[in-house]
Amino acid sequence: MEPSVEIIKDLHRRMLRIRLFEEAAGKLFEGNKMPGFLHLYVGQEAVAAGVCVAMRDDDQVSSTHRGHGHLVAKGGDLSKMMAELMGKADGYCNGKGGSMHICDLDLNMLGANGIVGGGTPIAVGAGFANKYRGNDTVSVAFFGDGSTNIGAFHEAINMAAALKLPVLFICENNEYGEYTRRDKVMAINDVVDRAAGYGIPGVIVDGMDAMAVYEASLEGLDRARRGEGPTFIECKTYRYYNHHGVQTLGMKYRTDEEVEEWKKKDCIDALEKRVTDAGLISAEELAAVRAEVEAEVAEAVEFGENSPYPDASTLLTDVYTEMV
Amino acid sequence: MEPSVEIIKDLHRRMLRIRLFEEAAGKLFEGNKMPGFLHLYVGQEAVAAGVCVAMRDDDQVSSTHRGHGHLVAKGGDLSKMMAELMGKADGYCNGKGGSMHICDLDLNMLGANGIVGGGTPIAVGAGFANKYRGNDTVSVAFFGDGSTNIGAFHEAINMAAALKLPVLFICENNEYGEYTRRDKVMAINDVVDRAAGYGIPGVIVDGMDAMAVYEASLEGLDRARRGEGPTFIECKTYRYYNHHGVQTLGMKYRTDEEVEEWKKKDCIDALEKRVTDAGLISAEELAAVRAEVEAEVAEAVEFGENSPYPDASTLLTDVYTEMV
Amino acid sequence: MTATTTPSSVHPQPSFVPETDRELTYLGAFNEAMFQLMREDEDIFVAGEDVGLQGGVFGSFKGLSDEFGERRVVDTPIAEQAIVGLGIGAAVAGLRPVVDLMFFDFVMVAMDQIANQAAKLKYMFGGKATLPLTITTNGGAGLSAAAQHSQSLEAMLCHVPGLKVVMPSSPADLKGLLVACVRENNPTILVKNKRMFGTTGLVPEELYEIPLGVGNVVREGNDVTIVAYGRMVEESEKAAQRLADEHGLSCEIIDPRTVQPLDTDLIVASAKKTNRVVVVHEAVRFGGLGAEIAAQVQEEAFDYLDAPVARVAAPFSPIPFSPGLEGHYVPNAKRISAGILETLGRPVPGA
Amino acid sequence: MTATTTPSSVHPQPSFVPETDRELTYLGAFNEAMFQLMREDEDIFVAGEDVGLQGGVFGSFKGLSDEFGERRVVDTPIAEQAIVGLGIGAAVAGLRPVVDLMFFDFVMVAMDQIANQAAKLKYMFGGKATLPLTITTNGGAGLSAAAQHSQSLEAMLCHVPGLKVVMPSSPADLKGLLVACVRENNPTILVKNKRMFGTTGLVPEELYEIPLGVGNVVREGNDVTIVAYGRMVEESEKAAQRLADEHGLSCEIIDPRTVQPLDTDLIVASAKKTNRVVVVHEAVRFGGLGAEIAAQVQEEAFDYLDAPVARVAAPFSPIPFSPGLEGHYVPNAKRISAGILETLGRPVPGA
Ligand SMILES: Cc1ncc(C[n+]2csc(CCOP(=O)(O)OP(=O)(O)O)c2C)c(N)n1
Ligand SMILES: Cc1ncc(C[n+]2csc(CCOP(=O)(O)OP(=O)(O)O)c2C)c(N)n1
Ligand SMILES: [Mg+2]
Ligand SMILES: [Mg+2]
Repeated sequence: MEPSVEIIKDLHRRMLRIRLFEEAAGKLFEGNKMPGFLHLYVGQEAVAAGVCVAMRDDDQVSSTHRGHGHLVAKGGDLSKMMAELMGKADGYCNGKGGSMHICDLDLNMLGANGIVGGGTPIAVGAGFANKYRGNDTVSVAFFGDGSTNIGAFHEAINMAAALKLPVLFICENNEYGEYTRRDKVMAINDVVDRAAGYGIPGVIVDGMDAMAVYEASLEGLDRARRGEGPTFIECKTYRYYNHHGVQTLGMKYRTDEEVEEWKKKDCIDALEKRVTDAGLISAEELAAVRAEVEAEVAEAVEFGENSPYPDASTLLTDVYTEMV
Repeated sequence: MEPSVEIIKDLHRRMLRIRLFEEAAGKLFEGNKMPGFLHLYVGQEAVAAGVCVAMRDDDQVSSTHRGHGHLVAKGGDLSKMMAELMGKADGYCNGKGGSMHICDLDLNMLGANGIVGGGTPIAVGAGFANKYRGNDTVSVAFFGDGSTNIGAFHEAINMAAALKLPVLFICENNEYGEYTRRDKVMAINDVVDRAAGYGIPGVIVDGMDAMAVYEASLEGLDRARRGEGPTFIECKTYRYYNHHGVQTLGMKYRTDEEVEEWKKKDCIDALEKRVTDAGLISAEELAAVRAEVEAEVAEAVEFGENSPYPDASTLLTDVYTEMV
Repeated sequence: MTATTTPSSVHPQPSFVPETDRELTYLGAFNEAMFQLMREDEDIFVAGEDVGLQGGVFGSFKGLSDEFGERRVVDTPIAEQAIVGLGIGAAVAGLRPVVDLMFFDFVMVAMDQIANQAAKLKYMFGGKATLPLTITTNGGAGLSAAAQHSQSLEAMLCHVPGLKVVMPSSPADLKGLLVACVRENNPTILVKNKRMFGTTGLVPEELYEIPLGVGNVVREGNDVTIVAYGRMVEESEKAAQRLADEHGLSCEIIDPRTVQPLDTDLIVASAKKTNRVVVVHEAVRFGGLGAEIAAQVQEEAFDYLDAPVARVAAPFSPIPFSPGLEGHYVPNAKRISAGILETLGRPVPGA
Repeated sequence: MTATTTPSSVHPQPSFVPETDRELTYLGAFNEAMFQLMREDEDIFVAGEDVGLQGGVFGSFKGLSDEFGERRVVDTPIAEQAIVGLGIGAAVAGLRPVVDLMFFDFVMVAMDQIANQAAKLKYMFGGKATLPLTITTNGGAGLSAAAQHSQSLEAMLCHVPGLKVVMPSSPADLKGLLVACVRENNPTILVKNKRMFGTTGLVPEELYEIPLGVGNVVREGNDVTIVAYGRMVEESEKAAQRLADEHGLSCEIIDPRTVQPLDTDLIVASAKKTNRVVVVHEAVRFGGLGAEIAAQVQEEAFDYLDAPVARVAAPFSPIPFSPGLEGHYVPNAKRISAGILETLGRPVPGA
């Protein structure tokens, strides 16, 4: 289904929110205001946005170590996110989780995950719950190309296929797992080649094209809602920054030219150009959205900076749910 | 390559050794002379025999919980095997391992394994060592249909494919994992459908036909020896006995008719009929082989029964290799 | 302080277990509790290998799929990581999963999902997730199941904040503790002992709950405290009886029932009374739960102890297959008696 | 017995480390040992995620692939089970693998291959297999790496017969212990501490070996024994110095270096001398190695102890992300000092 102008605007705003949020986070990280690891999603925004716009609010998401994009796209509160990334008390996890464990269960975003492959079984469990309840909610597992080599991923996707669960598998193939090229660690041309081994349909989409991702996702979600089981979508995409932190160029494992090539296909630029060229949305309107998001991000940074560190008294809370 | 008469005789003898060894073991088990779990291989003999006849002595094998067949086919000493299954001091593992851990490293049989999927990474490691040394030795991983659903299997086969290791993957598809039918736990028609997801060739063979298994294995082994990487061979086969123990009929998870149907295709009967029909080997010669193997098995039972239980003083030996 | 010969009070009524005269096996108690729990709460389902059609390889789940169907009793692929993950995701989404790992040894296969995911999610999320997840499994040695099908790995799990770990020692405890686990809003692991499946005992028919973290005084006594759980309670009772009969000794047996959280108060109170403690478990001694109990007892009752806290446990090796060796591996009444006599400074017969 | 004020002997030469005046970092010591070992023995190879081209995410393996090529320094898929399995199979086949798990927390992912396979193969096979396998990894908290990238899980591994577990506390120890691990014919796990990568110390250039299972007296003293390993040795030294300066106390610090096998003799001898023991580790207190050490010390030195064996360790929660919380989580010199003062029955400032 061709996305409507409303949908396109939604895609655009979600991508921008991810991009600007993360660039602000990157600056804080560079300025040593953000502790721990930072795995930036920038470059891949079309995937999270495309999938999440296609989703319903009640559909669940499980994520990865590179999870900011998924939470933002699912409607995450940038202030609570920024505070969490800074380890502050007003963050989503009250400072206990940080970037790798960011989540918003109210938005059905079941959490980033520090263990490669660790989140996929959880998405499958949520999908199981949906089927069990007989509703038509779908859960979505986001995962990287590299994670398809790990056992937990394999077990989970096979389980979903065998039990015909309403789960959509979104592979973000950015061609690297950390500093290792994909062709070194799997002997297939496309990650989607794995789908047939699970007996589920597999599709490749241009992961830099939010509309394409949206359309493919909608189909996968509908299929799951109809009770026909999981679909595997491989989104060909690229991360601009290093695996971790904010360096982009001058790395041993990839060439600067490669980075520049991908940037020419930038998902936000491409979408903006396409809609302005087609006269669907004016450049002014796009600029206004950008200004709005910039303001939202600035507010988030301020919120994070002003939030205190969690009180030491909270160290041992939240280990268990107290019985009532 | 059509197997020669010599090869056919070899296949026949190895299958018979497995069959008669295991039937004797089953009797001891029924008579409470064999402790622990007993996973009988009977029915699947054509696979172990076909693969192992195609192998060279220096090629390694990793096995599963259903491992007697693989060790017998690799040339295992029936007496040491029987003693081990009985927990006796003269067994292969001095009574420490039993059925699920039986091995003969001198025969390059790297052990049965009580953990589903646990042995496959070990075969891949052996394959790595072969490539590292630059020899043309190949390692063979035997595994069940059910084990292809577990993470360790997936990681190992993908590793072998990615590193192009000389490993032959032999799937013994007997259509069940314990008491659960395969179609409940995987949404594919043939297990071999998984091979493409690893980027390696996959072949289906009739696992009741030792010659077919032999031929396919020879090809897979040669391919690995030439440095072209792993091959996946799915052998369609069937176990006659229950998952564990010696019951064959009257089970909830499979019909008696199904068992009878498969028995009509019995690998030993079929081979014997084929070679006598073709006039390649005489019925007398086959009977003589059977008598020889019967005597060997009887000797093994006697050996096992006469062997003492291991001395308590050995309880804490073999935990570590002492440095010299 | 010296040993007295006050007779031990044998078999007091286990705490939190209603009175009854109905007998049931250990496995039967588990099975009955599952039926009753599932009738009571639509959100409870079972998933695992062979739990459906087969009712579990040991029969724990027998009949459940007939009554509750494939929707609520789910046969899964052989995939322990995904089985636990299925439970986690379903629990976070509001169901109350019971997921089964066939053997305790297989927690190793699923350790990441258990210890890095289930145990930590709530904390990492700042408290936002609730995980009413129960993992059931079968542990213990003595069946010639060899090194990969006989282990007692509770010490590993007890070391992971966020989990609760339960090791029932009798049919009645098994029922009441399973009920508590399934109703609990935290991830729990309940470990049956494989050698106790046929053990019978008095088990109330009604649904009752034994709160997690509350130990039980299995036998009262004054000379020494035996801390034991799982099948080792039975062996300890035999040892205590023998020592009463042959040496006039009065042993108190404390069964913590839940090993995480551990009822330290009960153990320490007993230690302060008897002044001597012997911890018994099937697991390997080095790094086993006995070490934690010994450490806590000497921390909290240092001035009361007349002897070091002793440990009777498995030696430092994998579990051997042969009955000829395994019999020497698994602690039993004889070794427990010896440990007690030694702790009391008495001569150990045959030592 | 009361505390004396005999001054402690600070920094004796670590046992088995040749004299030198060359400085090197902790990471540099590891890296140098890898080069030297691989030059010496063709059968040694390295496999793991990003160990090749990148030289390891922390730089542990930097330069190795340039010198030894892709054949001997192997980038693997993200597949910890297969990485360990690759090591097992290659070791059984006669090579001497070094396989790397990026973070200690990831042993959970590979626990079956480590604890059910590598640790048990030899025993299950009746002694026939030899497994010269080294697993290297990086543990420890304090970098805001949160709950899944900061753990110290040695207690789990120490409980598994068949493994040897090593936690070096200095650059010199790291080098000598890595050499011992790689040359060892049993599966070993060597855990670097992530916060010590830049720590410098005197490290001999030559190849030398520190035997596994032999502890080191880091500091001699008479009033109390501190048992610490890994990064906690450094914190304990700070605490000991502060207590010497401010309270005139003389602390002995014992670093077992290898936590499995544990040098109980050295610890017990020190306990018998000082009569008081405080065990320090980064891992969670409940079920941590401190429990085993406490249990052993009270078993072997019961009559010598003037106070319970104390434990300074992490509290019972997953590891928090925020520096605001993590600072309270990880044991440090201040908490160690407090633990020691308490054990000595002295008032704890600010408590
Ligand atoms: C079990 C496990 N192994 C290794 C790591 C370290 N690690 C974190 S991200 C990553 C690469 C993941 O690659 P991919 O799945 O392609 O995701 P991407 O980073 O490209 O988004 C690795 C190896 C981990 N976190 N968990
Ligand atoms: C990790 C693990 N999970 C479960 C089991 C229990 N188990 C033993 S054999 C088996 C079935 C294996 O099926 P398959 O791989 O098809 O082999 P088959 O028994 O049919 O030869 C199962 C589930 C196990 N041993 N290890
Ligand atoms: Mg990637
Ligand atoms: Mg099968």
